[in-house]
Amino acid sequence: MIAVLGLQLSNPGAWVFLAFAAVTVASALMVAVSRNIVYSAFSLLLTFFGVAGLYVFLDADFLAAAQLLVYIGGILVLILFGIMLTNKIRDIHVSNDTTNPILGAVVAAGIFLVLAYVSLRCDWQVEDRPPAATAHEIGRAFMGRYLLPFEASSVLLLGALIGAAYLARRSEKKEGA
Amino acid sequence: MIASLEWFLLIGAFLFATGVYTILTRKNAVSVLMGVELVLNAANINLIAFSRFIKPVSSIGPQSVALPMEPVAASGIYGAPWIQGQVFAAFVIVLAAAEAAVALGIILGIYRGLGDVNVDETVRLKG
Amino acid sequence: MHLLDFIHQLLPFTRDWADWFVYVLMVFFFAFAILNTLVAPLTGISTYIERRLAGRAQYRWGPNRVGFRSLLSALPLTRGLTKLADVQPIKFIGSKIPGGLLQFAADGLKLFTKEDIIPSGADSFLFRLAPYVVMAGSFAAFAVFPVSFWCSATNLNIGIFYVIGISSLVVPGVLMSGWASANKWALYGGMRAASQIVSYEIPVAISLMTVVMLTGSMNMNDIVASQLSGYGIEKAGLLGWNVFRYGGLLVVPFVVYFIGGCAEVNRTPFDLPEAESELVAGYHTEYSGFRWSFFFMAEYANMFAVGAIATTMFLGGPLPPYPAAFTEGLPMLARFGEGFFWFFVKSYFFVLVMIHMRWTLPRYRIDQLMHLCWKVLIPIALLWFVIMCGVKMWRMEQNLPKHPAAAAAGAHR
Amino acid sequence: MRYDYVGVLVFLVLAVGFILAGMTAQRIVSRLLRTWRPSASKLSPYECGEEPVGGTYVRYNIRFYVIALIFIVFDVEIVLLFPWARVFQELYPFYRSVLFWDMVIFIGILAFGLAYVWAKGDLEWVKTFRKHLSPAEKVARSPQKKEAA
Repeated sequence: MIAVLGLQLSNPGAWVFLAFAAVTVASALMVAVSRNIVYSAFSLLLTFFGVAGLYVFLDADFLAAAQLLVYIGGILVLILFGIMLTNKIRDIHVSNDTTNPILGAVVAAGIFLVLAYVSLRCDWQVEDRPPAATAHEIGRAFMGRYLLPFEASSVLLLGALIGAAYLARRSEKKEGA
Repeated sequence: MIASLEWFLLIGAFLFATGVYTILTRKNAVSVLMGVELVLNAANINLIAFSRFIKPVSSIGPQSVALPMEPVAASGIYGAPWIQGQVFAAFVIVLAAAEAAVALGIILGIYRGLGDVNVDETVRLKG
Repeated sequence: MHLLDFIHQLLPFTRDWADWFVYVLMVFFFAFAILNTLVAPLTGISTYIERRLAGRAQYRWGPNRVGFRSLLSALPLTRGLTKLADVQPIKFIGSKIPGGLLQFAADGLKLFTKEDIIPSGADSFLFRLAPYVVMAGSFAAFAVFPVSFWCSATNLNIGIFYVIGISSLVVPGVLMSGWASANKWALYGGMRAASQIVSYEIPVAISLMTVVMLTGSMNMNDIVASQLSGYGIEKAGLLGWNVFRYGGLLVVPFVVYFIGGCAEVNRTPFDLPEAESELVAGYHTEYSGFRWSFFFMAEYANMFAVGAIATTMFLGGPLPPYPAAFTEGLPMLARFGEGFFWFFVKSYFFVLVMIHMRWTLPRYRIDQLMHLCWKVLIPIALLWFVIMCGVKMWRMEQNLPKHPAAAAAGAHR
Repeated sequence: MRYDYVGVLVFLVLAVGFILAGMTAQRIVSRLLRTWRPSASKLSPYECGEEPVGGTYVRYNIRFYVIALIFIVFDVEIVLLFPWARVFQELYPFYRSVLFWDMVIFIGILAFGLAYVWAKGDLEWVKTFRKHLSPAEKVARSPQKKEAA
């Protein structure tokens, strides 16, 4: 049995996992380096989708669907709207300039290496657990210990709603309808 | 389990690094926001992976407070201990949405004020 | 019943194979069957029905009479054979084919053989990619529909939430096609479609959440099972369906859901993204031939999906209107067929309603559209959610024993 | 449970494979049956036969954006309320009406937000500014000023 870092390649699920991991990693890289901002945004779609797939591998099915709903159906659409609203007509094709790519790459690589070193060298106390349904456990946690954060998040959302609406209204006024 | 914890941590670390790279190098404010989303996703992967793999040290229910329905607390109405990471990830999603809404509102304001969304040139606070 | 058990019962020799292999194979067949018996032919049947209805509604009789000759003339190769259609025996056979039926075949042939144009200004990669995203988003929702009694391709715990989540893939797909087309109307149509779909997602999700709250489960099979009984009757038939339970209070979320669902699939009266008088054909203006037909298929699949969700959540899914006890003795395959029949009939009823609506109602203006969503449907859906929570609370209060410790011992599963 | 998601994967693969197979078959069959003569006018953007005027990526109405900003807040609200809806029946014997009021407070706070944007006119598609403008701003936005700008 071939096993790479605990990944049993005789198991067909492992290949599906590798495919999702590859999609996530490749599209995240594309977000970072693409010269076209719209390509960056649509790569972000693949990243979010791949991450949702990884959540399923982690038995977090509710959060996987939430990821699709909020990130792809909400944040990504908002980002796309933002791109199409704020970019000038002439530079839509090559519009994603970078500054100091080498310095940035060095910093990013350093961060990655440190994190990778820590995660590979640390002796994690891993527990083997059978997969279980998560949605009602999340609900119980919301109503139990996390009741205050649950209610506070509605206040946060209210703030975000009022703030975003205010900012948009201000700039709309400036534009002159 | 198909993949071990290290796999998810490595993917998370990679997403985090690409996110940081995007934030550091991009000029366009919307691109910077995309980098932030990558970082938040990396954090979420880590939270959920730890929640899935690591043995929880403390139970989720209040142990010190005696509630009138104490026998019930043991039966799991507070949610299983291993769910904590996922609950945190859910709050991260909430936070990400709120952050994206406000950030894009601000970007729109910058665009209206300066006619551009280049973060290098946004040096004035007054639009 | 899990699909795997069903397969083992149906084909006993598969019991010895590795379970995952059987499972993948069978789900593959199941999905293939759904794709080929529901999505693709439904598009054809719906086109046929829609054309006939449209012809009647508009006194435009052409599509009702098209026959053999036009089919032959659809292809360059067979065009020379059109003279053959006038030869007496062939003409006789041709005239026996019901009117308009061959229009559908001619349409299919035309789409299949049409020149595939990608405009020179278009972003060719995203232009090709967009149909995949849209199709994946609308087709993957079919995975959890209970097409018969306790039989769906996969039995997900988060069933309905998964449907809401995966169908949001459609939105970036639509934006992608609009942007990649490099056409003003396509881009504008994509924008309109995206903002319309996301806006109407909220009332739809809230009204579906009402049902989840009443049932206490997101699993679509559980939701169907909960509709077996109602008003204290086991196997109540029609009375157990969610719209008829709770004194008919759920009619309001049902109507909100259906209006929102119509808006989400961009059908008239909510077809602003493809309003032909304003925006040529919306986000798929530049698509032609077979590539265009995938958008078309996705639209009809979405229409059926809206009907299927309405059926499952509010109208008992595959449950028949008569008490289920009537047919319990039947062999398993007959039971499967019965469930599928009721599921299909109820779901397709909604598709027919949507087709009729298209030829009955005028189009909304975009400000009216947003007004309807944000100022009418969302407040009603939220209010009704709270009301139904109150109703549920009142009913649970009546069924509870008075002592909390006893409640804990009795109610916990 | 992971087993169940194999079905989802199959559906996704099949949806993609269906288009791939369809496009391949179409390419092969139609190569035999039809001509393929792209020309400049065929490949130009479709604008009902007119010559395209201006660039494609025109600025569109900002209202789309505002609607999306408001939408995302309610989207998250749905994600948070679904687990609540899932456990309402299960937990009711333990928490009683507290559970109900938790939800009412949560929805109430967001309903206040909806009422706020409604009152401020952010949900209007065609917006009239007259209500919320100060006299000085009204002068600034008078037609003469607009033309000068």
